[in-house]
Amino acid sequence: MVDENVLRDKAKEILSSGEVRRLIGWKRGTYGYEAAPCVITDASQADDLIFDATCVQNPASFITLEEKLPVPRGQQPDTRKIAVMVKGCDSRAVVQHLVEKAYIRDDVVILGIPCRGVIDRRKAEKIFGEAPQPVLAVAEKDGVVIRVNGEEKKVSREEILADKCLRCRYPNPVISDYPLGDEVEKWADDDFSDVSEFEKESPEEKWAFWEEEFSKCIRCYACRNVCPMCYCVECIVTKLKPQWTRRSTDLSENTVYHIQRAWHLAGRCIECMECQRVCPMDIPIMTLNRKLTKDVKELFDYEPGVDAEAQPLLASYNPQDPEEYIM
Amino acid sequence: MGDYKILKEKVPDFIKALDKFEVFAPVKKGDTVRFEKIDDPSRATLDFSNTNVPPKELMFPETETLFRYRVVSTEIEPKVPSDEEKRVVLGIRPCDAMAFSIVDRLFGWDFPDPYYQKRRENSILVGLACAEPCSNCFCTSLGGGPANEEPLDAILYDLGEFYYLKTITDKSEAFVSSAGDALESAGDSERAQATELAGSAEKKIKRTIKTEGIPEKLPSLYDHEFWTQYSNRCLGCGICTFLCPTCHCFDIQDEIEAFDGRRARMWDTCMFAEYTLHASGHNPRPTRKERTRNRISHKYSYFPTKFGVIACVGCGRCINFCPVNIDIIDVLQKSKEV
Amino acid sequence: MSNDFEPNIIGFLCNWCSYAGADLAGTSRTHYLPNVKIIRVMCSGRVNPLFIVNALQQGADGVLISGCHPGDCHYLEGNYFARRRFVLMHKLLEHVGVDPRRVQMSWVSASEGAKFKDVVEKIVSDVKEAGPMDQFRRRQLNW
Amino acid sequence: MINYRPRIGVYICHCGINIAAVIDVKAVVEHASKLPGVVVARDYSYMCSDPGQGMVREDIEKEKLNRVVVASCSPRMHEPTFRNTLKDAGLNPYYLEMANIREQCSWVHEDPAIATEKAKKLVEAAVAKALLLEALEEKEVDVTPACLIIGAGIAGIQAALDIADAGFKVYLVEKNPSVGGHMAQLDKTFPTLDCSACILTPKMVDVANHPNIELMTYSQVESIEGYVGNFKATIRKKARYVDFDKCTGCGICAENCRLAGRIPSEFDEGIGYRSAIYIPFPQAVPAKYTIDPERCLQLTKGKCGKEGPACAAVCDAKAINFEQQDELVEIEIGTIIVATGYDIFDPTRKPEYGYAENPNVMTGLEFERLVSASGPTGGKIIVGRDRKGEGGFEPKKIGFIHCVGSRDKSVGNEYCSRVCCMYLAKQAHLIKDKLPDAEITVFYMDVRAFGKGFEEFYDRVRREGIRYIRGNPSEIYRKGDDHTLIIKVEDTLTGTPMEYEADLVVLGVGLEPRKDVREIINLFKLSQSTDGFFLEAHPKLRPVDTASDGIFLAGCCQGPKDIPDTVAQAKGAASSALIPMASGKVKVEAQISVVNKDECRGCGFCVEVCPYSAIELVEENRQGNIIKVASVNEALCKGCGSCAAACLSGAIQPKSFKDEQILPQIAVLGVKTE
Amino acid sequence: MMDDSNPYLPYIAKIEETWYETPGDRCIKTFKVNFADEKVWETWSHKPGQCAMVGRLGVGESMFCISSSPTEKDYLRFSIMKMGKVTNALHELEAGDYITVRGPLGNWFPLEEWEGKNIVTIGGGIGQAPLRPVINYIRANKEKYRNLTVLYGARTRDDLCFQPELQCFLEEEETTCRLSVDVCEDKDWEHFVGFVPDLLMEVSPSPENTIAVTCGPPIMIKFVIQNLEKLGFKPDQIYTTLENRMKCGIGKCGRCNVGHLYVCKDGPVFSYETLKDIPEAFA
Ligand SMILES: Cc1cc2nc3c(=O)[nH]c(=O)nc-3n(C[C@H](O)[C@H](O)[C@H](O)COP(=O)(O)OP(=O)(O)OC[C@H]3O[C@@H](n4cnc5c(N)ncnc54)[C@H](O)[C@@H]3O)c2cc1C
Ligand SMILES: Cc1cc2nc3c(=O)[nH]c(=O)nc-3n(C[C@H](O)[C@H](O)[C@H](O)COP(=O)(O)OP(=O)(O)OC[C@H]3O[C@@H](n4cnc5c(N)ncnc54)[C@H](O)[C@@H]3O)c2cc1C
Ligand code: SF4
Ligand code: SF4
Ligand code: SF4
Ligand code: SF4
Ligand code: SF4
Ligand code: SF4
Repeated sequence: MVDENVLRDKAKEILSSGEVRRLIGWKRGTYGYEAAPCVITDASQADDLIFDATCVQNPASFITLEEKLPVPRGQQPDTRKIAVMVKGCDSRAVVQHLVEKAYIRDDVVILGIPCRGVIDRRKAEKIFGEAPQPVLAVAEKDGVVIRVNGEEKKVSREEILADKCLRCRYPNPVISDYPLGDEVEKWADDDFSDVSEFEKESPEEKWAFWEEEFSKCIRCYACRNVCPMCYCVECIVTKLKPQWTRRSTDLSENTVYHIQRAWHLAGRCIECMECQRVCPMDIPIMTLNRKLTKDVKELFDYEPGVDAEAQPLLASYNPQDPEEYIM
Repeated sequence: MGDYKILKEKVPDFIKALDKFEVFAPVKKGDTVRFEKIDDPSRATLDFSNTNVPPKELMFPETETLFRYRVVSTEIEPKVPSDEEKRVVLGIRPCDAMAFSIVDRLFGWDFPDPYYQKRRENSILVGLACAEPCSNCFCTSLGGGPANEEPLDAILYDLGEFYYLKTITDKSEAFVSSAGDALESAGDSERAQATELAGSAEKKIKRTIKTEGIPEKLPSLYDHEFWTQYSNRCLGCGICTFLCPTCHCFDIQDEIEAFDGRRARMWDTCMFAEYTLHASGHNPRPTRKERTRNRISHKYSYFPTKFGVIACVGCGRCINFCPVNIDIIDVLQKSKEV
Repeated sequence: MSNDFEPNIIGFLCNWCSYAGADLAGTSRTHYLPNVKIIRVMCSGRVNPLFIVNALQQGADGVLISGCHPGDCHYLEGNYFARRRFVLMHKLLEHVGVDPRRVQMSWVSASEGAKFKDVVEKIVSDVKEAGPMDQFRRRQLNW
Repeated sequence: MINYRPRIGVYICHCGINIAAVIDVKAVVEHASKLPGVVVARDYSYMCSDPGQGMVREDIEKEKLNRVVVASCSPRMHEPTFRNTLKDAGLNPYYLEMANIREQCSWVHEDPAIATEKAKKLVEAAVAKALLLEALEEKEVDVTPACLIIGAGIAGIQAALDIADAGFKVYLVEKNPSVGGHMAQLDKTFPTLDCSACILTPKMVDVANHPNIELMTYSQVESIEGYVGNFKATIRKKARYVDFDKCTGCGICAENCRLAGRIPSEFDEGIGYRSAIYIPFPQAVPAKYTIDPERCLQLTKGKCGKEGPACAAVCDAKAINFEQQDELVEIEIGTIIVATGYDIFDPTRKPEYGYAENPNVMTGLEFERLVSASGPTGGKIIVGRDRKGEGGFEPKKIGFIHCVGSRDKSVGNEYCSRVCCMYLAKQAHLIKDKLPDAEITVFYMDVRAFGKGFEEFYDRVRREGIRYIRGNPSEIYRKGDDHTLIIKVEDTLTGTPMEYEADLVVLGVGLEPRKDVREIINLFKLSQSTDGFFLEAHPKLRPVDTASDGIFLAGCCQGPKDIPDTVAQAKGAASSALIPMASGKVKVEAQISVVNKDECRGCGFCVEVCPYSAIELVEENRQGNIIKVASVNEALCKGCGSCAAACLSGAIQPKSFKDEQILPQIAVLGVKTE
Repeated sequence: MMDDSNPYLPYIAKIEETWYETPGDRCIKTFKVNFADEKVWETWSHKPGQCAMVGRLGVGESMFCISSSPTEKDYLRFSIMKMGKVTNALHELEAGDYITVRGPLGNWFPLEEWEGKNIVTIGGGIGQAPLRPVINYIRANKEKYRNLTVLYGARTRDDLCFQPELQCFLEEEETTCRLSVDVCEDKDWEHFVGFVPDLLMEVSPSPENTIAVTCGPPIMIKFVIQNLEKLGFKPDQIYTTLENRMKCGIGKCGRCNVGHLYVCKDGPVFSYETLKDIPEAFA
């Protein structure tokens, strides 16, 4: 865990050095159980930075969200680095970005934060109700201390941590320039039992489940926009030439959208769960992503976002790859 | 107008009795609530905070066919809703209802929009007064309130064992008369309880914004850096607008299947980059900064300038659902300070 | 499933092996079922797995992808990529509840006209059993 | 996106009755004529014929067609034909799309109604794609005026001579120390009975002396890269441990070799012996000695006798050099001919014939050496001699067995080897010539005497008193202690089981792909047909081409054949290889991938998948920001499209097979015909 | 106006004639069309500057200005540059094909108000299309107006639209016409070489009782307005038309707004007086 003052000091140091053009981190939100991601450009703003168990968002998403505006003639583009604060899960996004050459290692300054888990807003609301004031929460080894609506309480991890944290395999950043705080012990593992359970259902049951879920989707594309791995210049989902998916919302287009996106995340999804978190319609997007994560692991012994030197999964092969179902 | 009550267990009977109408009511799927056409009365719920998707979709659906055609012919077949499709919408929150009176101005302006208007005319809106406003509700700042009646035809109050139903317009009498046994009459005591409920609910609303001066101030912030504080973290997802009961932007696209085609309109949002992208590649709103500015300014400056009313009802959805805590009250407050 | 259901299946065949294999079945006058309609691609590696999804959406009841045997790809390794992609997409579709028999892949070489027939018979009978694909077909709903 | 006004012509071919007998052509025409963009739809008995093509040309002119759809046979057959038709009419040849309604419709479906419906759909899909076809430019690259020929059997020799005579450089690479291949081993050749050596050796000498031929014997191709017109090859010249230039070929070394006469000679199929330093046979070309590094004592043990290597001691030319190293030579060539020949079937795989146990059961090729005047016995028919050439006997009863390892599913060879019937007839005749009293019986399944003069020859042989019995021997075993063999067979004409005695059995072994065929496949990226021989681009119309441009096949590596056919094919391959070299230019693949730089995110997935390393990431100025995007090398890309399936945003697309061209096909085929 | 009850329903119009104004990738093609149902003319009336949504069933529609003047009867003209999906699809069409027309939409140049004044039109490229009806209207009603000055420029000589008409203007006594091209290798080009704003300065029309109307690429409009102000034109003497992406054309879909104005409904014709306080107008 990290002392916020250490974090702020580091941020100030980096920002005032002039080597970075922006720093991405978290600041206190205006209400509720989630912090707000923030982008700061000046050391004077560094005191807003925080890190605690409300910092659920993945700041790596904002690296690729930055628009590259046309550079006026005669001027040079600002090629200074981007600094980004990352938890363990977030750091995998950076690694995967590097695998995919979204930027080069020298373009980023990584402030790695060991993490004991972040809370799930939906779970917390079920326990404590809505929180009109910003909540403070600190994850500890044996639970989460949370200050909500004027009271301080301690809840077990299982009750309140985000699902991703309850199966976190990388609580410490897998890549970092400035590790902030002491490494934490890994406390969980992922057996994909949720996926295995779902796999057991019959095709009819599976479809019945997805039919209901997909039909809810309003195609706001928040899941795509927030995803650190969805940063294509032109996304096939909204592309018109050719038009793979129509904009109209119905079960067919929605289903295809979800399959398309899940497919595009195969071997790339780093399980930050942002997509599912942001969905206003509570669609369990991770049930698709995790299926692929599991299969990719089992079939190809591959895990994205852990090795910056790795080859992209679907741009490589092994002559011994499984041949299931092939006649 | 009339005062009635419906025992909670009779709600399904009540819905069943409305068989001359298409009934729309909130339906729960997991933790999400959304209006749906009710065929099985037991699916309707009146126990919810607010629907995820506002009931604007009932007048202005996510995707709607404007007309159909055969690609090879020159005939077109409009798909305007018919006069016969009478509907009752049960359980609209007062804020969402108020949004209709705002959006009405747009759809009624100059070229009336027959699709929207036909559905509005065909619908009887039965509101549901709020007892427990959500923590980000700020309807009172925009002239609304937990039991605001404009433009409802009737309103329900949850009074424990039963709902108190107050009819407001002549239109509502038509449907009340068809409801039969499910309705009992009510009187002053229920009315008083309802008023109390509304009063106490109003007190629970914590968030406010003073809107005076904002419409005038915003245009002066056109180039102001303050927008980037927000736009930098905006995902450009459009949740805030899709789920906004007053946002009404749409796209029109042709879709063809073999030789059959339709021209349809579907929700669109000014938060999408493609929204203003010209065929030439030029985009007058190239970054999220311009888009964030447009959303807020449209609601709080452009719309009031043009139509005399702020295009926001304070339902709190954009605050609740924005994944990155872009909080419109916060934005407006800051806009006053800078 | 009623027997009179005639599945509509789209086949993506690589030009060098499988398309040639299908041609050989023709030259050898090997009769087989007409349900599979072929789209020629140069290599099975060209088949974007999203073509499968698109085909199912557009109305196909099944999709066949066929390429050269591993090691025999005219373009050396296209079929290895195709295999990886296929296996994963197959799993994904299965997870969404699409009957896995609808989507199949085969290795058919230019000399395996007879095998092509077998592959066709197999997928047709499988898809027949799976029934019409109407889960996310692009329907004319509300049109 | 369509950005022109489509004017499509659709042409439905009857293919005589091949299509028209099953498919209602008129109905398909009717259907096609109503499709969007179609301005004419016609049918004709043979679209590929000149009047058929003329019809298309005329319509292109008169109807101002800008896209053409031909529904006929497989595009693998006639796409080039119709492309040329378009080109002749001044239309870009890539504005053609074909619907395969023969191989994949009329020939495989019986029900006319169903076949007609399917044909309609296929045509519809072709039209949907045609709407989106783009004009492609056929680019040309310069051709290096040199050819690499691998294998110097008669095929390689003949091809080399033809090309060299045409004035182009040839690199002729032979694995063995001498050129000549199998033909050099043969005695006389059927059906004319000319002496093999007499007709071959002059050619062998010619290749060695031809100014345009660089002969590289005892050499192997290590690697190959590039594309038609511009290949680069690395050749390993194996160390002979004999200085090529100094060796005079006198042969004293071999005589003095400590292993002289102890090593079975490959050339003599093991019935003759050689030294560790050797030339394969007296007429070998080049007549230069080679030390067998696997047998030479000096090379394997580090020492040879007490006095050191005898060969070196006796060589006056001081040509022997045990320090010699393999040499790697890089060459640049424009075309390649693969002429690596065949291996014979190994009869130990049919143990019932007792080949391994009985020295008097021999293969046809061994017999060729036996009967050859230059062979180990000097042409005397003596069986069972020892290494020193002593002992042995003259056979009296001789059996010849057809189809050993051919037409035999049990050993995995379904094909006919084409030469065995005739070489056995030839060999039977040769025995009759030398041992007129011998009793000769030939056991056959069928006699295939299809070549020019074959049947006549077969007749002649039978008239010579050679007995032909129809039957496939089930077993051959030794009768007693002497060399008498029993051939168990059922005469299938009479149905009687019989036993024949013989003191020599010659197995008519078939021809098989070489054991090392995989190496060549990997090197040149060739394909194999089911029989294991190299696959030609088309069995009828492109029998010497491979799937790879600029690489051709000659001789038995493509399939069993006799010498005339081998030579014919070699000449065919030579002329095919000459085409690009003579024209100096070659067209490169036009259907290559293109990158839409505005959509590329520079992830490099495509770079990783491209099997030809045709893509690289290059810097691009996007409105003042420097980014990296993919860029395709047009000469290297083969248009496989693997990159397109790897690219998430569809930024890279193979021309003529773009997503936007395939999706409409899917859309059409997805709609059911009810 | 079209079907009063449903502003989304287009008329079907038949293409009578087409021709290219300019060549190249972004060529401009003019479509002369007539309503399939002749009765439409009974209710149809448009004013110079107004627009219509022109489309193709199965593809979509886009907003184009009606480039024929109301004084040209029994047909409508649209000059369309090939840009994206819809314009590409329209360019495929030829005489005999059908298109959809929905309009007239938007406002128009207040030509009545301008009676008795000098008129200067300043066009660039395809921006001449909305000016064409203004010019032709004035030419057809010469008596009501004073001097007409037509300034028009394009990138190259080939990119000038309506060339035969330009020839007329050049020859006509009562019209002053000056042309310009940005680049010119052509020796017999006797007109101005340079940008339109510079041409304007060269001609330097007097602001006295004059209205200036300009249309062209945004950057050109920006400099033309700057120069007009330098010449002494007041904001209310300067008119322009804006273009933005639009879908509905009737002030509903929301995408064409500049500030509180809907270009499709409140425009496309604006006086600079209105626009000068709306920064987004020139974004
Ligand atoms: C017993 C027998 C009798 C026959 N009798 C007759 C007959 O009477 N009449 C007739 O017409 N035909 C006869 N044939 C057929 C005849 O042998 C063939 O048609 C002919 O030899 C084919 O020549 P080729 O050049 O294709 O192959 P080969 O003769 O096999 O030559 C191939 C050459 O390539 C070389 N090579 C192989 N791999 C490589 C490599 N990787 N790198 C470099 N070099 C390589 C080999 O060393 C060899 O020199 C007979 C065949 C057999 C088995
Ligand atoms: C019944 C039958 C079925 C067959 N089936 C098959 C099959 O299924 N597969 C297969 O591979 N092969 C088959 N064949 C063999 C095939 O027909 C031949 O291999 C092929 O046609 C040979 O082509 P060609 O050009 O050598 O001769 P041809 O096709 O005979 O062409 C020679 C041309 O030269 C012209 N000509 C002749 N003399 C002169 C002259 N003096 N001046 C000018 N022009 C002249 C002729 O008019 C003719 O047009 C079959 C043959 C027959 C008879
Ligand atoms: S965030 Fe949810 S509603 Fe929005 S597109 Fe994604 S899945 Fe659909
Ligand atoms: S869905 Fe696919 S194409 Fe779209 S942004 Fe994500 S990875 Fe890129
Ligand atoms: S798909 Fe979801 S979990 Fe995976 S990387 Fe994207 S946002 Fe994170
Ligand atoms: S919901 Fe939030 S992140 Fe999404 S577009 Fe609106 S303001 Fe931006
Ligand atoms: S099409 Fe094939 S050869 Fe060409 S660039 Fe793509 S992967 Fe490489
Ligand atoms: S895979 Fe696609 S996006 Fe990635 S570098 Fe290649 S072309 Fe560009």
